[in-house]
Amino acid sequence: MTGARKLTMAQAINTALRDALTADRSVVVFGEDVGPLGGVFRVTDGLTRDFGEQRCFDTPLAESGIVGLAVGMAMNGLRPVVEMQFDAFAYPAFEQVVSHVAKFANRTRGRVRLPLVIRIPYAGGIGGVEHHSDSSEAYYAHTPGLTVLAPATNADAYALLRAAIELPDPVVFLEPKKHYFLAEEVDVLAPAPPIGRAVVRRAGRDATLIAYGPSVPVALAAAERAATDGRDVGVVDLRSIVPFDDDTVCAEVRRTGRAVVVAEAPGFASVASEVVARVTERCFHHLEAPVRRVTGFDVPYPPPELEGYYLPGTDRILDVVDDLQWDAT
Amino acid sequence: MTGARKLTMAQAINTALRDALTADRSVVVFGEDVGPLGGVFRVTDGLTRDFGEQRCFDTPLAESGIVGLAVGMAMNGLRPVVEMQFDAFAYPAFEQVVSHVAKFANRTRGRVRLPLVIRIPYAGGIGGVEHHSDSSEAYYAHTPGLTVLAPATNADAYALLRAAIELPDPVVFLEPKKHYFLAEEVDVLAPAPPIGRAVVRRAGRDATLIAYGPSVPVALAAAERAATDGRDVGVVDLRSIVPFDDDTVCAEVRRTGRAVVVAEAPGFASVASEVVARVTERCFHHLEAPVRRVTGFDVPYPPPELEGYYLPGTDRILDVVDDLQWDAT
Amino acid sequence: MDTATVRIVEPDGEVAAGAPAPPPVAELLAGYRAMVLARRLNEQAGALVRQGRLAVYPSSRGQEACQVAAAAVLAERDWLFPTYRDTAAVVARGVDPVEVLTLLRGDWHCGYDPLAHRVAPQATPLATQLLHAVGVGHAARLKGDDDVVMALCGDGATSEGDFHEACNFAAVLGAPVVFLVQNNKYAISVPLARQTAAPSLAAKAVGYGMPGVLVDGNDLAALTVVLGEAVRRARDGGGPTLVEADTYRMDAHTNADDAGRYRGEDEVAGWALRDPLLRLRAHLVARGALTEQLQAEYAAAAEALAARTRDGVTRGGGVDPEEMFAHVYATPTAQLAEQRALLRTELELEGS
Amino acid sequence: MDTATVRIVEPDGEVAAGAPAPPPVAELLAGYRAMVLARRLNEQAGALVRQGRLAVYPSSRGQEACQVAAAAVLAERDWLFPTYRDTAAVVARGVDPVEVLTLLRGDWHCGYDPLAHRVAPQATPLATQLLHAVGVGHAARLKGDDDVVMALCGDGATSEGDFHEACNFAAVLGAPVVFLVQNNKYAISVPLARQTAAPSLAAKAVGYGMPGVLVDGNDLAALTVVLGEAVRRARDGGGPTLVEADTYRMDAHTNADDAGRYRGEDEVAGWALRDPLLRLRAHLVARGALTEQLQAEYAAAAEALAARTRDGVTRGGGVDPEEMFAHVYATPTAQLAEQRALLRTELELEGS
Ligand SMILES: Cc1ncc(C[n+]2csc(CCOP(=O)(O)OP(=O)(O)O)c2C)c(N)n1
Ligand SMILES: Cc1ncc(C[n+]2csc(CCOP(=O)(O)OP(=O)(O)O)c2C)c(N)n1
Ligand SMILES: [Mg+2]
Ligand SMILES: [Mg+2]
Repeated sequence: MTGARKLTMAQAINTALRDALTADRSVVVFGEDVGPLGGVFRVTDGLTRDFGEQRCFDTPLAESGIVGLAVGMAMNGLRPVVEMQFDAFAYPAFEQVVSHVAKFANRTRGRVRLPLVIRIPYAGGIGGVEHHSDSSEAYYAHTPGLTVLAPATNADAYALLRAAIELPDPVVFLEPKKHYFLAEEVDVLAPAPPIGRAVVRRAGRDATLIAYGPSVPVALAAAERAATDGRDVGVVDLRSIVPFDDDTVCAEVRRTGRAVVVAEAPGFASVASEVVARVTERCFHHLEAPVRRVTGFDVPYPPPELEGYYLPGTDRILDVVDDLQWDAT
Repeated sequence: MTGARKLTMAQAINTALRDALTADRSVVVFGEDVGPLGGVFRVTDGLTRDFGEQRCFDTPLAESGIVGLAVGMAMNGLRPVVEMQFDAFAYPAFEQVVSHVAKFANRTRGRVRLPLVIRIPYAGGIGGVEHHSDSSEAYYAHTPGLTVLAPATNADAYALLRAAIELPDPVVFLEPKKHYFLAEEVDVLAPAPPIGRAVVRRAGRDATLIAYGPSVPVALAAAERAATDGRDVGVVDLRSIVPFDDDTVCAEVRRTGRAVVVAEAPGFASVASEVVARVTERCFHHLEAPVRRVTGFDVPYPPPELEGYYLPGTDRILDVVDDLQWDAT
Repeated sequence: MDTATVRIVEPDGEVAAGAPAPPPVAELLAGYRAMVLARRLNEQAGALVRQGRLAVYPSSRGQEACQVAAAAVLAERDWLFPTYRDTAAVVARGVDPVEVLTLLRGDWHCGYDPLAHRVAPQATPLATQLLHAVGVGHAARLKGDDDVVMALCGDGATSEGDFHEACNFAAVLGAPVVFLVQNNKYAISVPLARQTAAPSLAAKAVGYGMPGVLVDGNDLAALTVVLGEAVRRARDGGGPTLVEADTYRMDAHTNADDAGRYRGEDEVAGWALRDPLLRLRAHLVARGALTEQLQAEYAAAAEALAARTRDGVTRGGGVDPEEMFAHVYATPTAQLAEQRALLRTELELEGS
Repeated sequence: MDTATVRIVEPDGEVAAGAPAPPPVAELLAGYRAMVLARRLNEQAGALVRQGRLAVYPSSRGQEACQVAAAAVLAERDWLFPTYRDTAAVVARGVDPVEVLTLLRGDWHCGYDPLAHRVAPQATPLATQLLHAVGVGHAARLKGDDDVVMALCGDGATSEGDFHEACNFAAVLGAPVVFLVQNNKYAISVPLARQTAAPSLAAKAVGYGMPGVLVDGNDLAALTVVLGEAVRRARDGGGPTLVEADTYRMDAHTNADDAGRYRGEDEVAGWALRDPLLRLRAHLVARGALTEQLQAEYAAAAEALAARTRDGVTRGGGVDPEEMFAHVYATPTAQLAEQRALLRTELELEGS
C-alpha cells in the first residue's frame, strides 16, 4: 500500500498537522491567523473547522506570548505546534526561545521536557517586502537545546514534521516558503527518515555541494549544469541542522575531496561557516581545495527587485566550483 | 604627556563614558539601574550626579523599550549609549536590534544612520546563576549592519568605546564582565586603534591562537605555558568581530601554518566557526593542520559549580595545540 | 477615564447632540479634499497591484478620516510614525506618492527621506515603531524643542509587548507623543474579540496613567478635535495621549488576503453606511460650504494625484544591484567591498 | 475598578473599619506560623551567603505575608510560578529548602522537580514566566482540569512586554491565572515612580478587561481573602485576576546590592512599623489565639527549618561535570556525546 499523492509543501505540512492532530489528542495548533483563515500561507487550512477551536486557534497578536504560552502548555502535558507568521516576526519571541524553550529541560535536569514545535516560514525568493525573507537559522542553530530542521522536499516536510511533533524536545521547524506552492509526490506512508540524518540527493565523484532547505534545489540545478560541463558534482541535503550528520557529509567530502556549502543566509558566523569549519576539521587531509561557501551577502535581505542578485544561484555556485583548484590535481 | 593610570575595566569604561559625555552634548546614557546606583557593575558610577538626570537616567524595566527608545533618540540627533544589564537580558530587545538597529541605515539609503551603542556585559567566569553568563556575540555578528566589538584589555575598552560612540553606525559593545574589577594600566591619551583592527598580542613562530574578549588572557596564558614546553605560540586579539581583520589574522596564520580559535561561546555556528572557515579559505595552502577550535561546549551555560569545566582553559587549549599534527612537519 | 465615543458629525451628516464644537469649515473642507485624494490613492494603488506594478498594497479605504487627520493636526516640525497601512497619511503629510510606493514596488525598503519630511519609514514589524516615536519625542525635549510625535498602529498591534513598553515609557518620561490606534476591527483575519477583552483599547491608557480617548474614526471633525487637543497637550508638556479611533478596514488586509474567510458581506455593508467621505460631504453640502465646483476641483486634484502616481510607479526607478552594499555601514567593511566586487564581476561577465 | 486598598488587619493589629470578614483564626495561625518560618528562612539564607555557602540570595524579608498567602490559597493540584525572590513561597508550598537553594548554591539551575510539586523553576528573566503560567492554565482547561495557576512577579517586571502579553492572553483565553504583583517599591534601585505613571499597578487590569485588586501586602488576612477569592473565581471559570500587593523589600535587592545608594533609612524604618509578622502577631495575641506556647512551638519549628537548611546547604550536593551534557536533549546528539567524551578524557587525565 502506498500513500503517494501530489501535494504542495503547504499541503504536505497541512496533512502532517492533520495526521498528528488525529493521532494524538495532546497536539494543539495555534498562532496568528491559523484559525478560520488557515494561515497566510494556508498551511493550517481547515484545521479549526475539522478539529475544533480548542485544537487549532488564533491567539492575540504577540509572538513572545505565543511561544511563552506554548512553553506552559507543553509543561502541562500538551504538544503545541505554533506558527510564526514570517521569519522576522519570530524575533519578538527570541528571549522565550533562547532562555526558556532551549533551556527548560536542561534547567530541570530533564524533568520538564518541552515537546513543542515552532514552525517558521523562512528564507526568500518570493518577492516579499522587508522582514518577509530572512534566513534566521543561525540564531537557532547556535542555541544549544534546540533541534533545528529545514526540509527541502515536500516528502521531508511531511515526515520531519511528524517526527518533530513526536520528539520529546523542542524543534524549530524551518519551512522554505518559496516551496509552499510547488507540488511534488509525497508518500505519507513511506518510512520516515530519523531526525538528524542528512541524505545524499545526488551522488557525485568530483565535488560535493552541501545545502539545506531552499538551497537544495538550487544546488541540484547547479550539479545538473555541471554535469553537462563534464563535472560530476554531488549534492548532500542536510535536512537537520541540529543535530548535524557529520557521517553522511564527511563520507561524501572524503570521497570527492572538494566541497561547497550553499545557503541563503548571510555567510558571516552562519550555519555555512559551521559546515565549512567542521568538514575541514574532519576531512582536512582529503581536501584538494579549501571548502568554500556560496551564501547570501553580509547585507540585510534586499528588496524584491534585487533579491535575484542576492540569492545564491547556479552561476555563482558553478563559478566557485570552477575555482576549486582543479589544476592542482 | 601621558594619561596613564591604573584602572579596572569598569573604571576604564566609566572614564570613556565621562569623556564622551563631556566631549559631545549629544551623548546620553540610559538603561536599568544606571542612574543613582551607577549600574549593577558600577560602570556608570556618578554619571547622573555629574552630568544630570537628562544625560544619564534610569528607564522603566524593559529592554526592547530601551533599545527602541535609543533608535528614536538616534533618529533625532542624539548619540545614545545604553546598557543591557546582562547578556541574556538583551534578548527581549532582539527584534529591535535585528529588525531596526541593524537595518535602519540600509532601509533609508543611509539617510538615517543610528549612532548608538549597546553595551552588553557578557560571558562567564563570575559564578553567576543562569542567564548571567551567556556569550551572545554570534547572534549579533551574524546580523549585517551591526558593528560588534569585544575588547580584552582595559585600554581597549576605553579606546574602543570612545570610537564606538563616535561611529555613525550602531555598535554592539561586548564587555567581558569577569574583567570589570581587574586593574590594568590605561593611557586615555594614547592613540586609539581604528575599529576593525586586530592586534598581535604575542608573536609566535609555531602556531597562532586567535581569541577575543575574555578568551584573550586565557590564550596568552596558554602561549606562556607552551613557551616553557618549547613551543613558540602567538596570540591574535580580534578586538573587532565585525568588521573582521582578515589581514592581521591571515598574516599570522600564513606565517605559522597552524591556528587554534579560542572562544567561550558554544562552538556550533559561532564566531569561532567563522574564523575557522575564513582562515581556512584564505590560508589553505599554508596550513600544516586543520584550523581547530577550543570553545564552550554546545550546552546551555552551566551553573557556577560547573563553569570551570565548561570554559576553555589553558589545558584544553594546549591539548589541541599538541594535536596540530606536528609529526607531519 | 471617559468611555463614551467622541463624535461630532453623525453618519448622516448631522451634528451629534451635545458634541464638541466642530473645527472651522475651512479646515473641514481641506480635510474633505484630502480624504478624496486619499481614497483615490487607495484605488489607484489597488489598480497598480492588479496590473502587477506593485507587489502588494495594504489599503486604508474606509480609514481615510484617520489618515488625513493624523497628518493634518501636525505642524511641519512634528513627526509622523506610520505603518505599512498608512500610505495615505504619509502622502497627506506631503511626501511624494511615488517615493512612498517605492517600498511596495520593491525597488527599495523606503523611498523617501525620513528626516527631510519628519516621517519615519512605514513600519512593518508591529508596534516596534511606537518606541522609536517615544525616542524621537524624548530627544526633542532633551534638546529643548517642542516637536510632537504622532505614532500610528492598528488594533492588533496593541497586543504586542512593544505597544506596552512604548506607552509606559512615554507616560513615565512625559514624552510628547500621541498614540493613534486605528481600530479597524481586524488584524488580518483575527477579530478584535480575540485580541482583547478590554471594554475598549482607549481603556488601556488607565494602566499607563495617561489620558485615553475613544473617537469615531470615520468622523474627520471629531478626529481633528481629539487629535488636535492631544497634540496641543503634548506640545505644552502635558505628556502622551492614547487615542483609539473606531473605524473599519473596507478592503481585504492586502490584495493577497481573502476576507471572505473571516467576515461577512453584511458587516462590510453596515460600515459602508458610516463612510467617512460620504458623511463629511453630506455635512459640508448641508452647510452650503461644499459646492459642486469645489467637488469638481477636488475630483480633478485626485485624478491628477492618481495620474502622477500611476505614471511614476509605472515608469519605475530603475534599480542598482550594487546598492545592496552601499548603505549597510557608513564606511563599507573590507568584507562588503570584497562581496560587492564579486557581484560586479558577475554582472560584468553577464553583460559581456 | 475599585482603587481602594483592601486591608483587614491594621499595622497595630486592630481590625480595619469596614473591612471584609477575616479568615478563620486557625488559618491565620497557620499563616502566622508559616511567616515565622519564612522570616527565619530569609535570615538563614542571608547567613549562608555571608559564610560563602550560597552565591547570592534575593531576600523576601518584609514580604513574608505575600510569600505565605500565595502558597496557602492554592490546592495541591494548583500551580505556583515563582521568581528568584520567592524562595519562601516555594518552601511554604512544601518544597524542600535545600532543593530550592540548589540554584543559589550554584550546583544546578533548579534543584527540585517542578512537576512533582507543581511549582515552576524560580524565574530569572523578568515576566517571562507569566506566559508559561497562562499556558499551564489554558492547557488545564483544554484537558478539562480545574487547576488554578498563581503567577508571581515584581513591580519592575510589570514594565516588560511579557507582562502585557501574559495578562492579555489570560484575559482573552479566560485562563485560570491569578497574577500577584508584589509591589515592593523598587526594581533593584529603580523606584516605582520611574516604573509607571499609573495610579496603581492594579489599575493595569482595566486595559485587559480583568478584575484588578490592590491589597495591603503586609496584611496576611487581607491577602488570604483577596487571593482566595481570585483563585475561586479562576477555578469557577471566571478567568484571571490581577492582584497588586502593596509591600516593601526590607533588605537590599540581594547581598550584592548597596541599597544606601538609592533609598534612605527613614523610608525603611517607616515600613518596619508595617511589618507583616508583628501585625498579625498583635492581632492574634489580642484575640487570645496566639499563646506563648504556640509562639515557642513556631519558633522551634523555624529553628528546625533553619538547621535543616543550613546543614543541607553546607553539606552540599556534590556535582558531576558530565551532567552538563545529560539533559540538553532527551537523546544526546553525536556532537554532545563527542564533547562529553572529550571532557571525560580530560578529567581522567587530571585524576591520574
Ligand atoms: C511583529 C509582527 N508580527 C506579525 C506581523 C504580520 N502582520 C502584518 S499586519 C498584521 C495584522 C496587523 O493588524 P493591526 O495591528 O490591527 O493593523 P491593520 O493591518 O489592521 O491595520 C500581521 C499579523 C508583523 N508585521 N509584525
Ligand atoms: C529580562 C530581565 N531584565 C533584567 C533583569 C535583571 N534584574 C533582575 S531583578 C531586577 C529587578 C526586578 O524588580 P521587580 O520586578 O520589582 O522585582 P523585585 O526584585 O523587586 O522582587 C532586574 C532588573 C532580569 N532578571 N530579567
Ligand atoms: Mg486592524
Ligand atoms: Mg520590586
